[in-house]
This record gives sequence, structure tokens and C-alpha cells, in this order.
Amino acid sequence: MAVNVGNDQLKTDEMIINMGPQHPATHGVLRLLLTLDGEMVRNVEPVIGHLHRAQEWQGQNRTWFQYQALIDRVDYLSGMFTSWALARAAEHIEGIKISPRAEYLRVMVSEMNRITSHLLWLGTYLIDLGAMFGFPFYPFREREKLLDLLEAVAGQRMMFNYIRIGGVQCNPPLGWFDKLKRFTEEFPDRVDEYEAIVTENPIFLKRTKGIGRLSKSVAMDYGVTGPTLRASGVNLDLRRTKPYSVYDQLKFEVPVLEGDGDTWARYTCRIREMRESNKIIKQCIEKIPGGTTEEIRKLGDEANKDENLKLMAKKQNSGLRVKAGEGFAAVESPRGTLGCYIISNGSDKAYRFKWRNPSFSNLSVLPELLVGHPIADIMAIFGSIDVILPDVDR
Amino acid sequence: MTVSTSTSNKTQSYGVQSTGPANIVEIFKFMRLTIIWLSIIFGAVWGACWLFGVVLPACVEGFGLPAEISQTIRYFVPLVAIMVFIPINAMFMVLFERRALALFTVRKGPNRVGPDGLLQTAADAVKLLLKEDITPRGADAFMFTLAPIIFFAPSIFGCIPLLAAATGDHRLFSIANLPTGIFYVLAASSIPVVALVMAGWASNNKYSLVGGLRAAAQAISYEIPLVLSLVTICLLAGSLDVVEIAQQQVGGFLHWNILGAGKLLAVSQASPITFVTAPLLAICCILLFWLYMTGACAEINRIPFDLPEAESELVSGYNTEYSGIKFAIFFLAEFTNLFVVSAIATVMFLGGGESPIPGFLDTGFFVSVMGTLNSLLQPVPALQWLLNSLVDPATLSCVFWAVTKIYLIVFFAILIRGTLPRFRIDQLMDFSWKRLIPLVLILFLAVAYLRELV
Amino acid sequence: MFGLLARSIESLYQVTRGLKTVFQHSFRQPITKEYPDRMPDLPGAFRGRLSLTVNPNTGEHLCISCLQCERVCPDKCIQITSHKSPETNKPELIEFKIDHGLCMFCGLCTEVCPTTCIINTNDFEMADYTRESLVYDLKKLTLTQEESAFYFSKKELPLPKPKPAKPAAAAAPAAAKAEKPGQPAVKPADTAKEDKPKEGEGKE
Amino acid sequence: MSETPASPSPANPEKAAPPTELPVGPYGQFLSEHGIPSKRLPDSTGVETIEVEPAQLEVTLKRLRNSEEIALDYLVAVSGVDNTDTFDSVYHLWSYSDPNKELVVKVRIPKASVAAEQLPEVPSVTPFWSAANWHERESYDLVGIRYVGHPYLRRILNPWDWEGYPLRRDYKQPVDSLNDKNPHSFR
Repeated sequence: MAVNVGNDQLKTDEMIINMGPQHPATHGVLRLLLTLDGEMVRNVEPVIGHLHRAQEWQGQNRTWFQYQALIDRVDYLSGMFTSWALARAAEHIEGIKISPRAEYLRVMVSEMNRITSHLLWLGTYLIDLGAMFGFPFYPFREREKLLDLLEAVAGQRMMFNYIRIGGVQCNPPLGWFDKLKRFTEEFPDRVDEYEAIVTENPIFLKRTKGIGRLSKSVAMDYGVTGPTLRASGVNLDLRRTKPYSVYDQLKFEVPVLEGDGDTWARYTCRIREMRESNKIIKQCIEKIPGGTTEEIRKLGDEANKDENLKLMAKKQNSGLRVKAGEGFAAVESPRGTLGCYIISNGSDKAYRFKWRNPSFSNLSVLPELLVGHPIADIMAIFGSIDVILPDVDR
Repeated sequence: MTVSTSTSNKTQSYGVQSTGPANIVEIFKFMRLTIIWLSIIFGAVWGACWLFGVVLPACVEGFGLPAEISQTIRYFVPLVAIMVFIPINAMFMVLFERRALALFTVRKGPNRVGPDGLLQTAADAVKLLLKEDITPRGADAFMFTLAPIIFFAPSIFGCIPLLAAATGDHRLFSIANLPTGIFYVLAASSIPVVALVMAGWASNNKYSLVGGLRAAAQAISYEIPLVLSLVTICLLAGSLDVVEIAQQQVGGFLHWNILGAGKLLAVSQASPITFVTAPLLAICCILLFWLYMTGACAEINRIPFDLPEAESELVSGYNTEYSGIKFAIFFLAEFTNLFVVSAIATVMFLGGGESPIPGFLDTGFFVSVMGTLNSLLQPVPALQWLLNSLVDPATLSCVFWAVTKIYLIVFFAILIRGTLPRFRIDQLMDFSWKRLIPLVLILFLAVAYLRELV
Repeated sequence: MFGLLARSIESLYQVTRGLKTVFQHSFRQPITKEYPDRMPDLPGAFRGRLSLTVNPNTGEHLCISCLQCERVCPDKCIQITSHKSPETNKPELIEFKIDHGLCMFCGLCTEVCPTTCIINTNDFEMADYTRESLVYDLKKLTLTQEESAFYFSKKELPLPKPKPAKPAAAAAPAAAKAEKPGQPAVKPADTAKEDKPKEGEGKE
Repeated sequence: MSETPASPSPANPEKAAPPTELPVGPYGQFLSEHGIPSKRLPDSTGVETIEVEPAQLEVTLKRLRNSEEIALDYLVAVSGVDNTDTFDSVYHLWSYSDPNKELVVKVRIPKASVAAEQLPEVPSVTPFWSAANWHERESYDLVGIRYVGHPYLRRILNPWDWEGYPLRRDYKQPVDSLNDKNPHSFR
């Protein structure tokens, strides 16, 4: 909703403000070159690259085995997805088939990671809107529990290095499935609590309803993906439309909101997605071949022989090579289509990497959304498209 | 350094934390901390006032100096009380706020400095005072220094008349009572906005400038409903004297202005119209209280109206460039302002220092406590004299209730701070000019009529 | 007018609901982890400081100087100095250095280690005043027998078989030598440093 | 060692493919029906890959995007590739409506045709497809392909005054960036 302040006769000078790269609400190091007329934004130019770490260059100069450990840093809030995109692209070229257990484990940890990412977004978004002191702690509390679980399986809280080319690294430790199950049971109640505080709050509605409308056509023109796109009414969720892994065996809905595509729609879309992810994890716990780690332990050596339970399709070592060829594979990360384009020449290093990061494409639509809004809405809109700056800058 | 392995980690527990029983321990600690701090604050203030208002004049007269001198000294007692009270109280309020927010956000809050974090904000204050005081290049140094002072000064002299009301017109403080006390307080409380604009402009920072201008716009808009709601209460009470308004509300919570100043009790068969008008008046007064709190929240820039310092938009608004002692003064004044508006609400709406239920912890109770203490101290006459000279049961009960109410309002403000997001500037203006001001004008007229009809 | 009233009441109700939810949280148990007072219980898979284990039963050093970890390390933060033992004709460890300032704790070295010698411990408190002191040498890296036993059980690693008697005897003096960072230990290190990049280039 | 630029790899990924002419795929068929010549390249893991001339790029993408039956309206990524003897600009096209449609369009500029101190030139698709905007800037920044007609072609990830194109095979890393301050570091 563009706010009309205005007496046209009143002549005012424009003011240029560099918002960021050091600003509490630019989520890291985005720099927005704003031209303001009073409080109204007249022009925006996003300046990115402050966090450029040459991830693609590093991929071309490290062996496959080494690079796997590095790519969790591309999008640090959803490291599982970057690993998964790389693994899928390489497996595509190599033609590896992953065992069902490994696929289920991948889906579980990724959905957990999706919830953590959305929870962090929820907390920081409310900070962006000014509810700084109470609410943001609640999502972080749940996120902490999930991160503890991810740490137990992968070894670290954010830099997982768990999904590998050819499978996953290891089985979860003992008791992990029970804890995850307990979490999935209590999590919907927690989401209800968030909604009780936020969703219908009149101030929140005023700040988000009708703000930052992103129409279907503009979103498609800019290649926007993820919840941001689905809130604008386009049904594009790779988990459903191009089912990969075992998503076609799981029951879940993809929330697609018809209508405005405003910030409130994006918020609702993410909240509903968290609930769906929770359902997916629940189903995975029931459906996973081989069952919990305890059951696998009971099987003993048989588990290693069974093709369905093998975690790694191929023995991994430092001399991992991928066939010559090129391939593009994408996964649905919390922010949208996370693609990885690989050209391999058969050596132990890739010839060319190209990451198709959802945040990169989503951020490019920002100037379209911001112009004509007051300063306060910059944060409401920018926060709602959920951009992770390392994901943009790589 | 030594290479230590954490072999002590015997248990392997990660993941879902247990949801234990209700959080009695933390709530108890919070209450204990509040009581200890409040005792310290009011002990210190009363001690200073006693020394200055009782002991010193007595000494002066003892030396045979004229009575005018001792009288003049007594005039300064309210000022001494305020000067002692404000810094300690602001320190406590910061801690109070942090601990309360910690409760709401399932944390423990500051609990390291001193027992249970009792001295955390004292340590913070020392740190702030020792920090380097920076004046940015290009800033107007004079204005930059003057702004925090102008911001802070009104909160000192503004709350002097409230002292008389909050202490039940104690003889040491009755000098501070003005016949037009509430207007004086309101006049004083509208000065700080000048300081905010000064701070914003003098900082040579665009964010600060926007913050300062926002502060001006917001303060002007919200002063109108704030003042009109108080004027309506003055109309209802028929007085501008805070002490008188407080004393009119004696006799339980039904007599408080928030419930129509006892008009609910005046319903009678004799005039059946009162069955309609008295509840209507009570509803009007509740709305007025809500209006006042809204306006006050905006006036002192608290969430959801903290636009002038909106952190996620304007970094920190007008105080972006401030550090060290100047920032400390801004910080101090902000919390003092919160205390002052809560005190005004208490005096104007919630019966000042009156007990909500007659006979519950009121003056009579404190008198009996004093009697017991007196009989206990019978063997030591010196102590007995000290006690009787120090403690006045009527004042004690008055202060006790006033402070309880004030801190309940502060607690509520903190709860709001922990829940609500922030308005946008144009919505804020809409809210004031299109909703609050018409409403308060309607209420003004309504109360003026209803008052006559009941 | 009526709609406005209804909306106002609805808004007030929603705000009150939010306030109530927030207030109810004050009766929940706090989730604060008082870290320095209470150490976190970390899972066995946690990737913390790198260390070298010894055989928990016999106390012999498990490193066989195969240089796998040095080769796989993406950050090149491991430096191994070894020489061929004249008696057994097998590589013998002289010095093992890890620059924890460069390490990114990816755990690749622990995966390739054939003898489960190098492991990620649960220790994460490595803050230090200089960068130099983040370079850990063999003495600092090697765990005691008890610590090794603890990690072997916690990480559920298979216990190593004791080596045949002869190399074990040879390893002991090497470890003893490494404990004194004297001149003789440094000189071979320098020569090895010059040799090493050639190997690396050859591989690439 | 990770700093040494990887030895200019001799193996072109396409070299392994059989040199025989590949049959025209469905998308190539569609394009030739509309009078746009295209050349089939070896599939990129099961996805049809075609090469078009730079001059034909704009009309190709417009046709693919706007036609009813093809509707490849989702430009996933634009990647610049420094191949052994060509500079490639690779367009990954998907469809919002039909998830099974995929196509990779490549534009290849032979290195021999690029003069010294000159950048290879590819027509920009940004004027009619905003999704390409930042991807083209990135490709220009890292690989050094000039997208002719781009409204705002300047460096995006690297600083504006950066020299060279980091993802080119002949790129030399400035020594400064390797300067680790710790003299005891192993680097």
C-alpha cells in the first residue's frame, strides 16, 4: 500500500541514505542505496557482494570430497539443502542410485532444517517489525531443540556436512528418533502459540496486510521462488511438482495462497509450511526402512548387506571422482529453488560450478517492491522475502 | 593454555529439553529482588529526606539560628528526595524490566552481578559512565551536549508535585503541592520533545534527524489525547490539585476515578436514570484510562510507539550517536519518564496511595504494626524515638500503595513491550488524529454531561 | 460506525490474547543454559578440537604417519613430519602439527584416518590470545589413555588391536622425542617441509 | 595448494561425446518450425541441450517463453562458462505450468573469435526477462562475458574496481589476498 503523503506543491529535497551494510535490520551485509523523499522511498539500488567468498571458485579448486565440507556455508541457515543440491547434481551425472533409508534420512534432516530456517526467519521478522523483546525468543527456543538434534546426527549445529555424494554420512545416534518424535508431537502446539501472539494482532496486520504486493507476473518474470512465490499464487514447489527423493511417497500439502502476495501472505505461507514439514518428519519416522537406530543395531551385519539400508551407495574416500558430463539439479530449499549446475571433466575436481541461489533471485525483485513505501516498510518487505546474505553473495 | 577434555560430560543428553514443573523459583526470585530493591530505594530516599528535613533544621535551630533558615532548608526537601530517588529508581527499573522480560521469554535474565543479579544495572551504569564520550565530527557540539540535559531536566522537576500526592500530603512535601499541579506536570512533560529534535539535528546523522522529526510529530499528536483525557478527569474531580484529586478517591476501588469516582455507589431508586448513567460514566472513565495509557506510551516512546528510536529502521533514532554519559542520561530519563507517567496514572485514575479495599493493609494496619514495634522497643527509648520520628504510618501506607500501583502499571507496560510490534509512522498519526482525538473529545462531552446527571 | 466498534473490540481481544499468551510463559521453566557453570552435554558425533588418540589399553600412539589427513584437509592445516624408521622400514611419526586457527572442523581427516587416531573431541573451548598458540603440536594433541578410552566409548569406535611388540617399542621413543621440542626434532621438520609440496603437486 | 589455479583442464566435457550429428530433439524441432536454426548438443543428464547463434538468442528465448504449447517461462539460471575453446552462456529453462519441461540453451563464443583485451559478447535477455538481470551481471563479473544491451552491466559480487575475471581459467589471483598475517601459519 503506497501511502500518499502529499501536497504536490510542497517542494522537498531528496535525501540519499546508505542503509547498510552495517545496519541492524539488513540481515547481515546488504547495502541499500535509498533515495528518500521525506520518509518515502523513491529509488532503491541493492548493493551486494560484501560477503562474497568465491564459493564457485573454491569448488573448482578443491576436490569433490573437500568441497562437500565447504558448501554448508553457502546458505548457513539451511546447509542440508546446499549439500543436497550438490549431491543430487553429482549423483545425476554419476548415475548413482541412493538407498531408500538414506533418502528418508535426507528428507528428515532437510525438513528439520527447513523448520529451523523458518523459525529463525519468524523470530527475526518480528524483530524487524519492532517486537524486539518478547516474541522472538519463542521460535528460537524450538530452533534450539532441533539444532541439538541435528548436532547429534551431523556433528555440528549449522555446518552439517551430513548429506554426501552417494548417500548420507551416518545413522543417527541411539534415542534420536524418540526425541524427534517427541518434538514433532509438541511442535504444532508451539506454532499455535506463535499464531496466538502474532497472526491476528491488529498492529501486525496493519504492518503486513497489503504491504509489498508482489503480483504473479512480476514474480515469474524475476524468477522468484519458494514461499515468496507461492504466496503470490504460483504453485511451484519442487517437492510436489518435480518430486525428487521420496517426496512422492509422503503426504503433505503445499500451501499456495491466492490473492495479493503481500507480506502477510508470505508470513502465512511459511507458518503453514512449518506445520507441513512437521507432518513430513512424522511420516518419515514411521516409514523409514529399517526403523530406528536401535532396530538397525539389532540387525547387526545384516543391515550392512541390505541394499535398502545402505547409507552410502559407494565407499567415499578422498579420491572421489565424478564422471565427465554436465548436470543441473535443484532442491526446494526454505527460500526456493536451490540449483547446482556442475560441469565435470572426470577429474577429482569440478570443471565449473554454478549455484542458482534462491535468495539471489528473490533479492533482485526488491526494488520493484520497495519503491513508494515509507522507510518502515523496507524492513517489513525485505524481511518477508527471507533473504540470507551469504546465499546471495556466495 | 591447558588442553582439557570434557571428560566430565558423563551424560549424553541432547535434544528436547524436559518441560518441568511451573516456574516458581524464578518468579519468587523476581519478587524478592523487587522487594529488596524497593526497600533500598525508599529507605534511602526517606533517610535523605529525614536528615535534610528533620535533623538538619533541628540542628540549625539548635545553634540558635533564625527559624527562616531552617524553613528554607525544609523547602528543599522535595528536591533532595527527587535527586536521590531518580538515579536509583531508574537503575532498578532497568533491572525490573530485564527480569520481567526474562520471565516472559522463558529465560533467567541477568543473575550474575551481585546476589540474583541485584547489582547488574549498577554495574552497567558504572560502565556507561566510564565509557568514552564521543561527539561525532560535524556535530553541533553545544546542542549535542545540551540535548540530553534538556531531555532529563523536566523529568526531575516534573514529578515534584506528584511527591505530595504520593505521600499523602506529608508535611515535608506539602510545599511541593501546587493548586494547579497537574498542569504543571503536563507542561513539564512536553519539554523533552524539544530535546529530541535537538539531539536528532545536532548529531549530524540522517537516521537521527529522521528520528528526531518523528519524535516531534509523534509527541505533538499524542499530547492532545493525553492532555484531554487528564482534563476530563480534572473535570470529573473538579480540581487541578493532584493531592486533592488523590484524596477524593478514598474508600476502596469503587471510588477511584477509573470507575467513575464513586458514582457507581450513588445509584439509587430515587433517580432511576443513575442506573444507566453511572455505569456509562464508569465505562467512559475506563476508556479515558486506556486513552491516557496509549498517549503516555507514545509520549515516552515505548513499544508499540517507539518510532523515534525504531532500532530496525533508524538504527537507534535520535540517540544513535550518543555514547557514555550522555547516552546514560537519555536512558535514565526514558525510564524516569515511564515512572512519571505511571505515577500520574496512579494519582489520577487509581486512587493514589489508597488501599483498593478498605481495611486491607491500610493506614490502620500500619498503625498497629507501629504500635507493636513501639512496645517491642520499649526498653530502648532512643530507638523508640528514632522509629517514631522516622516512620509515619499514614505516609508509609500511602507510599506503599502508590508504589505498588505504579509498579503494576510499569509491569503492564513491560508486558506490552514484550508482545506488540511497532506501528508505522503514518498509521501512528492516523491512529491519533482519526481515532483517539475524536474519541477523547466525545468522552469529554459525555463525562461533562454524565457528571451532572449522576 | 458499528463496524468500527466491532473492529476495535476484535483488535482489543486479539491484543489481549497475545498478552495473555506472553504472560503465561512466565510460568514455564526457563530454558537458559548457564554455559560456563554447566557444560553442555554434547553428542558423541560433535566435531570439536582435533586430537590424536592412543590405544586405551596399551597407551601406544595410534598414528602411523600415512599422511591421509594431511592430504585430505581442505584448509591445509595439518602438517606431519615423519621419517622412515631404519629398523622396521616403516614411517615413524616425529611431529604432528594442527593449526586450529585455520581448521574449519569439517571432520574429513577423522573420516579418512585408517586407525581412528585423529578424532574430533567434544572440547570447543580453544580461545587463545595469539594465533601462534592455536598451532598445536604433538604433545598438545595427544590424549591420555583415559581420555582416549572415553572418546572411544562415546563415539562407539572399534577398539584398536595392539600393535606387535616391535613397532610399539619403536613408537615410544618417537613420542618421547617429540615431547622435548629440541633442535633435533625441528631440523627434520624443515627438510620435510621442502619435500612435501612436490608430492602435493605430483598428485594434482 | 588450493590457491594454485587448477591446471587448465584439457578434457572438455563435450569431447567424450560421439562426434556424430545428434538427432534433433522436440524443442529443436519446434524452433526449426519457427525458422530458428539450432544445434543439438549432448544431453545434460537427460535434459535436451541446444546451441543457438548469439544473434538468434533473443528471438529463441522469446519464442520459447511466449508460445502456448512450450511455455518455458521460468529462467532458472544464466551461467557463464569458460570452456576450453569457447565461452559459453548457458540458460536453464523450466516451465511454471508443466514441471516436466526442461531445456538448456547454450550460446557459445569461440575463443579464437574474441580479440585480445576484448570480452566475448552475448546479447542480453534482461530487457525482456528480468530474471536474467543479476545472473548476467554475475556472469559478467566472474567470467567476463559482455551482455550487450544489459541496462546496468557492472560488477555485482566483486568490488566495482576489481581487475580480471576470477572464474576464467587464466585468472591469476592477486598475491595480496593470500597474505595471511600469521607467520606461523602453514600456508
